[in-house]
Amino acid sequence: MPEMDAAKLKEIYATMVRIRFFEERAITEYRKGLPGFIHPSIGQEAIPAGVCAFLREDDYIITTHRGHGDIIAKGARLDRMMAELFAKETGYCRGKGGSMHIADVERNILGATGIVGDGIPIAAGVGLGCKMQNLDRVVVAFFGDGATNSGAFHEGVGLAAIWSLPVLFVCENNQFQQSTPMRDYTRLTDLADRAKAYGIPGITVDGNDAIAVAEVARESIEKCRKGEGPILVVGNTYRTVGHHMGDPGTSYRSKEEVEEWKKKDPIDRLRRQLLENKIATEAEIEEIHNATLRELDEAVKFAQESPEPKVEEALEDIYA
Amino acid sequence: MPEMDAAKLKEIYATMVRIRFFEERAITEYRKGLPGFIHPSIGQEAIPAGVCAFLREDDYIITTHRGHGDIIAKGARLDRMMAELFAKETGYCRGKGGSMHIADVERNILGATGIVGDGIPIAAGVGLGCKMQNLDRVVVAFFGDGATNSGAFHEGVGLAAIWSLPVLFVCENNQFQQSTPMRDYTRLTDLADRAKAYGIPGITVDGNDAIAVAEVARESIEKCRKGEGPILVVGNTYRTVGHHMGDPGTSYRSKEEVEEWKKKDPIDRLRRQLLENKIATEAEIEEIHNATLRELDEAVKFAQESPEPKVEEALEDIYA
Amino acid sequence: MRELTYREAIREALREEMKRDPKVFLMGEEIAEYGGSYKVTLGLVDEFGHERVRNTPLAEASIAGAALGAALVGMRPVAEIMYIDFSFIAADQIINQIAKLRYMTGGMVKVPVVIRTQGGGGVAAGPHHSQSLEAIYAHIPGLFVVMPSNAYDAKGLLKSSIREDNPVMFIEHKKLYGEACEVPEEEYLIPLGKGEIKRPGKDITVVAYSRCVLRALNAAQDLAKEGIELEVVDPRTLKPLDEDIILSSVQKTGKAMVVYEACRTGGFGAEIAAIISEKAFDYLDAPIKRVAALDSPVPFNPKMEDYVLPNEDNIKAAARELMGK
Amino acid sequence: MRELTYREAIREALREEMKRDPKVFLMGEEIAEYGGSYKVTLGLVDEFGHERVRNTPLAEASIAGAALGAALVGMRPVAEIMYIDFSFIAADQIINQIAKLRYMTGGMVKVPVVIRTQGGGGVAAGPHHSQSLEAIYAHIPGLFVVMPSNAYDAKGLLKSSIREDNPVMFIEHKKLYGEACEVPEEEYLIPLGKGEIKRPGKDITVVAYSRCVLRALNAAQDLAKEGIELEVVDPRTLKPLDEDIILSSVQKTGKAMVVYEACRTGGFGAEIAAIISEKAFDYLDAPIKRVAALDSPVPFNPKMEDYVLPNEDNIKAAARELMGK
Ligand SMILES: Cc1ncc(C[n+]2csc(CCOP(=O)(O)OP(=O)(O)O)c2C)c(N)n1
Ligand SMILES: Cc1ncc(C[n+]2csc(CCOP(=O)(O)OP(=O)(O)O)c2C)c(N)n1
Ligand SMILES: [Mg+2]
Ligand SMILES: [Mg+2]
Repeated sequence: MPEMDAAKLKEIYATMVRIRFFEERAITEYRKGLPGFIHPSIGQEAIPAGVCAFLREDDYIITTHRGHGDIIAKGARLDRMMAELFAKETGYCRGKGGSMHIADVERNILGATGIVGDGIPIAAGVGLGCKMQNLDRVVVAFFGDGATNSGAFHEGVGLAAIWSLPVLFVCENNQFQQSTPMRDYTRLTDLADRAKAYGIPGITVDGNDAIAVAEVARESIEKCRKGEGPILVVGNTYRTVGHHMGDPGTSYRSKEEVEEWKKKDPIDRLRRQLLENKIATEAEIEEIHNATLRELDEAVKFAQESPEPKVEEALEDIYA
Repeated sequence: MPEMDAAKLKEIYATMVRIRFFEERAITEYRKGLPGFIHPSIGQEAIPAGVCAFLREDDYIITTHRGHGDIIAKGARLDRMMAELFAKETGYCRGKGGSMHIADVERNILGATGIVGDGIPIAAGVGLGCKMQNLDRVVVAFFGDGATNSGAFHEGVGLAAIWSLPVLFVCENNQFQQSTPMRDYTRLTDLADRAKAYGIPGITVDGNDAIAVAEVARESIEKCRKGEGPILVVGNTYRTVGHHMGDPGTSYRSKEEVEEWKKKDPIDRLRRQLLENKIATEAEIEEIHNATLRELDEAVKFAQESPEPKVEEALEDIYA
Repeated sequence: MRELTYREAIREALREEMKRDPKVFLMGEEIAEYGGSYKVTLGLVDEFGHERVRNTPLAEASIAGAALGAALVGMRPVAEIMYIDFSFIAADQIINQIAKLRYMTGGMVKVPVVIRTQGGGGVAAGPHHSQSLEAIYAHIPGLFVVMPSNAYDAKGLLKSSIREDNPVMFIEHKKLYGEACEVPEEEYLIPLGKGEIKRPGKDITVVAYSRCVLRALNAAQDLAKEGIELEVVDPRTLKPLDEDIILSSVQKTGKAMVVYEACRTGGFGAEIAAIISEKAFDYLDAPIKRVAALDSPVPFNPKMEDYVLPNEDNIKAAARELMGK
Repeated sequence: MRELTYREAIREALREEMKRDPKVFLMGEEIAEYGGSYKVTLGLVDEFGHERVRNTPLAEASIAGAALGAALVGMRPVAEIMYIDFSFIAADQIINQIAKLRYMTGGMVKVPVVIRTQGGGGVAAGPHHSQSLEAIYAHIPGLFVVMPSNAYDAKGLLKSSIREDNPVMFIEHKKLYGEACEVPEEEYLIPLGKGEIKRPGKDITVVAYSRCVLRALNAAQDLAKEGIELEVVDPRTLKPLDEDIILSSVQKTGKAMVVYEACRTGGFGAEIAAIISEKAFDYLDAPIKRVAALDSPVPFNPKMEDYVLPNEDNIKAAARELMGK
């Protein structure tokens, strides 16, 4: 076991559980009739939990269409997130954004995007702003493996590299660009090799091993903070559900493959580690679960009971 | 000296001279009053001459704003090129395109672009078309070092790589993106390292050594033809004139640097090699020069005497 | 006659053209096994294989650029941009290269590229997946812009688009995919640039395209009960635009309304209104009305979305106003 | 009073705002030692250093995206896109992110980004360096679109743009850089969204912006000799558009012409014409004329270019037609 204190490990575990349970609950609610799309990250939770474990409160993140996990790991409130999925006035975006656009500027969660890849140059700019103002802050850009194909990735990482910006680029590599497996969009077997085009470090980590992710993140974040950024970290993982709620996730991969990955579930894995190493007791773990479930009951209640936005508010927040 | 026959070496030399003299003449004419911009490639001629020496007639090229050299090397007519710079009806684009847009489909010169980087994905598509139709043809995409910063580069090379297309990507690295030196836009010192992001070969060559370029090109073109493409070749060179006619080229580099590079002039170099190795005589070389000058006199005459397009033709070639 | 949905009609057009001409092929994100976001291309990979139904990397600029390149050497690509919202990533290739290359080379090359994409709101997909952006492409010389409003038109227009030697933006509407109408088994083509009167009427000319044709037809049905007869004119292609069918309708009715789902300001309906006001001014006996989306991104909340997008009620209200009722 | 060129006035606005507010900085291609393609930023790097006058890689999407990111954390970037023709590469960031982020987050963030760029023809720069593309950005809710026609306006509007907490597309015209007019030494601001009557006249309202204001003023001078008095209205910003100044002029003259350098079809002049025809219909006694570029890429040959772009003669001819002469 690593040199992380028990509290931190339990915190990481709790974060993963929060993400998983939030999304499971969101799926349930979605099936009952929420609007729009949601893209769950089930199976991928170790990456946001591990990366955000060593971010400071005033560090920034920017994420993607599959961003619930990243946002929760950075500390967002589940009730306001849920309310946003319900398209309510109390949602983070007052019902205007939905699942793909949640932000929480109080917690320096600068937003998500429905346009894959776009967050990467934006994160470079956040890094620039931090550096120019000597803010001593780091920004993490989360994105998927498919996003590394985009021009936005190239331009964004390129800019961060030449200006040595404090940006940690975190690729949540679930090995599929929607339905297209890695082997069909790149010759690389290790996406961290993309870093070589920019002369920056590229580090690959088992993205289902929360502790390993956290170790890599801790080191990388500190390097970025010291001016040794940017760094690219690729966590290899797997989404064990469909691309979004409309996708059974069966046309482009085998049941066996999905089952194999379910066995490598990152939450189960950390739980075993916590128990085996006597870092947490069954009871403590159960309490983490129960507390989260209670919080989610509250969150759903909050979302349900919150008012709808007034339709005229559609025209607010537009200045030209 | 390499295993290239004397005829080929003289051909390469003649090509370089054609490029140089064409551009020098274009500059003279421009100073007398041609419209628009021209971007001369003086100092960079070894790359197009070397690369095109081993292209077949039915192979394709696509080039850039600084494309005169590439186009001449692929065999375009100097008179129709000159006429285009004069904006005449007999110009390659009938006066609609100008220096940055010359194409000659008869010679499989598919065009140039004023938008830096855009030719790269287009070249990937040409490669795709060749492959899908089993055409046994190769396409060369010429572009500058600055273009490797663009998303278009990333996406175009990425696509060619995953589909193993017969595309040779040739970076004419004159070490400046307009006024910005390499060290200000990338951490890389060898731009061929960009290839590592796509799992394709990246080869660096002295871009002022026409023979070395031709050797690398011959091998790379054959590999592409055999299905081992794409390949990235970076020729390191220098533009010894300004970015375009409006730029004295002095604000972003020292006179000394320019003078150093003038000493490495690729045409002088090959001439010396031809003479020292008794591949060509002074008389032969003089005849190459003189023949080119005569051709250019004809070309300028042709351009001068050609009619202007009728202005109403501005509306031709538009279908929607 | 058999009915097909818009989705099926488009798929059938693709299938027929691919069978007819081996140079026709498809490229785009997730179009093979997955069948595309709205399942339009579902099954085509089984029939034509991965050579001709090509999944691409997530890299829209290269999708468009490579389509152009392939077209330059004799292929006839149908490239899909999954949502028109993402087309901005490809817009430089579409606008600066695809639309202009024939022109820039003095006519030396042909550019038989079809960009298939879809737009529009109505599924609570939020601001990045709901836009109506046809005005942007219709402003660009060289691009055909096609926006079919029903399955029959979609099939005939797509087949013509694929046979066209110049680039076509073929813009579908996500809320039309499930709409069905009669589509004959026999082959037919619809020429690009010819509009159609979807419903004749004597009182007001309503120019509408894509999903707004449905909205206009629904409104017309209701208004007929009030004695107001809308003439619903569907130009079907915005570029080239069938000005004649619009102007002769306005000459008849003397009143004009333009309905479009894009943001009101700078939408293509402004162009249509400007044409009418310039070329049929003497026939007009009332201001030209525009019924369009409010100038807003498309919000996620479905009620807000409904509020922002134009609907039957807006059309009816405008019609009554035009009739002075 | 001293005169400044448009170029100098813009440079002075940048300098003053950079001095006033340390958060203001410039980024773009070749803007430092080189001073930008049209030398607008020449010398500023000497004054403010490379930290605040940042040369970027050739990567327009990242220029726009990074400007947004920097703005999100308190900076006030002025990002330059060298030619508006290249802005398509950045268009996804500009339109989908910069324009919408405040909205999408329910108002949580401010986006003080200025995108400075320049467009227009007249220097034989060919189809990739001569476009007029304002209509595309003016169609997008959330973006201010500013198009100054002289040095005085350019300075005052740019200073306001830099102080605006929402994104601004600030579109200069390459043929105006050398034009001079009086610009006071004292600081002044011009509010975004306020037009100005550049020449009063009673016969025809001519709405023109950017370089077309010059064309209209020249035409007006000639026409005055024929007894036709044009009222030249310069909205200065297209978004927000000063509808009042346009409509009240039309109410006075009863005749309207819109002049713009973009392609006629789908240009922003169509929007202006549509507004007039909707909101001032009862005052109009003639069709609304549009004088614009022909629907063509801008060709290289200077005479062809002149043929394609709108000019004084076109304005005069349209005016005479409107006056029935
Ligand atoms: C620019 C853009 N292109 C395409 C899409 C449609 N799309 C949404 S998610 C996705 C796959 C993204 O893959 P990846 O980056 O690996 O993220 P993942 O979904 O696997 O988390 C695609 C193609 C999009 N939203 N944006
Ligand atoms: C997309 C785009 N951005 C910017 C420019 C302006 N520009 C023209 S050439 C050039 C530098 C290109 O550098 P490089 O690719 O190295 O080519 P070089 O000019 O050195 O041959 C720039 C910035 C352009 N034409 N297109
Ligand atoms: Mg993925
Ligand atoms: Mg260069």
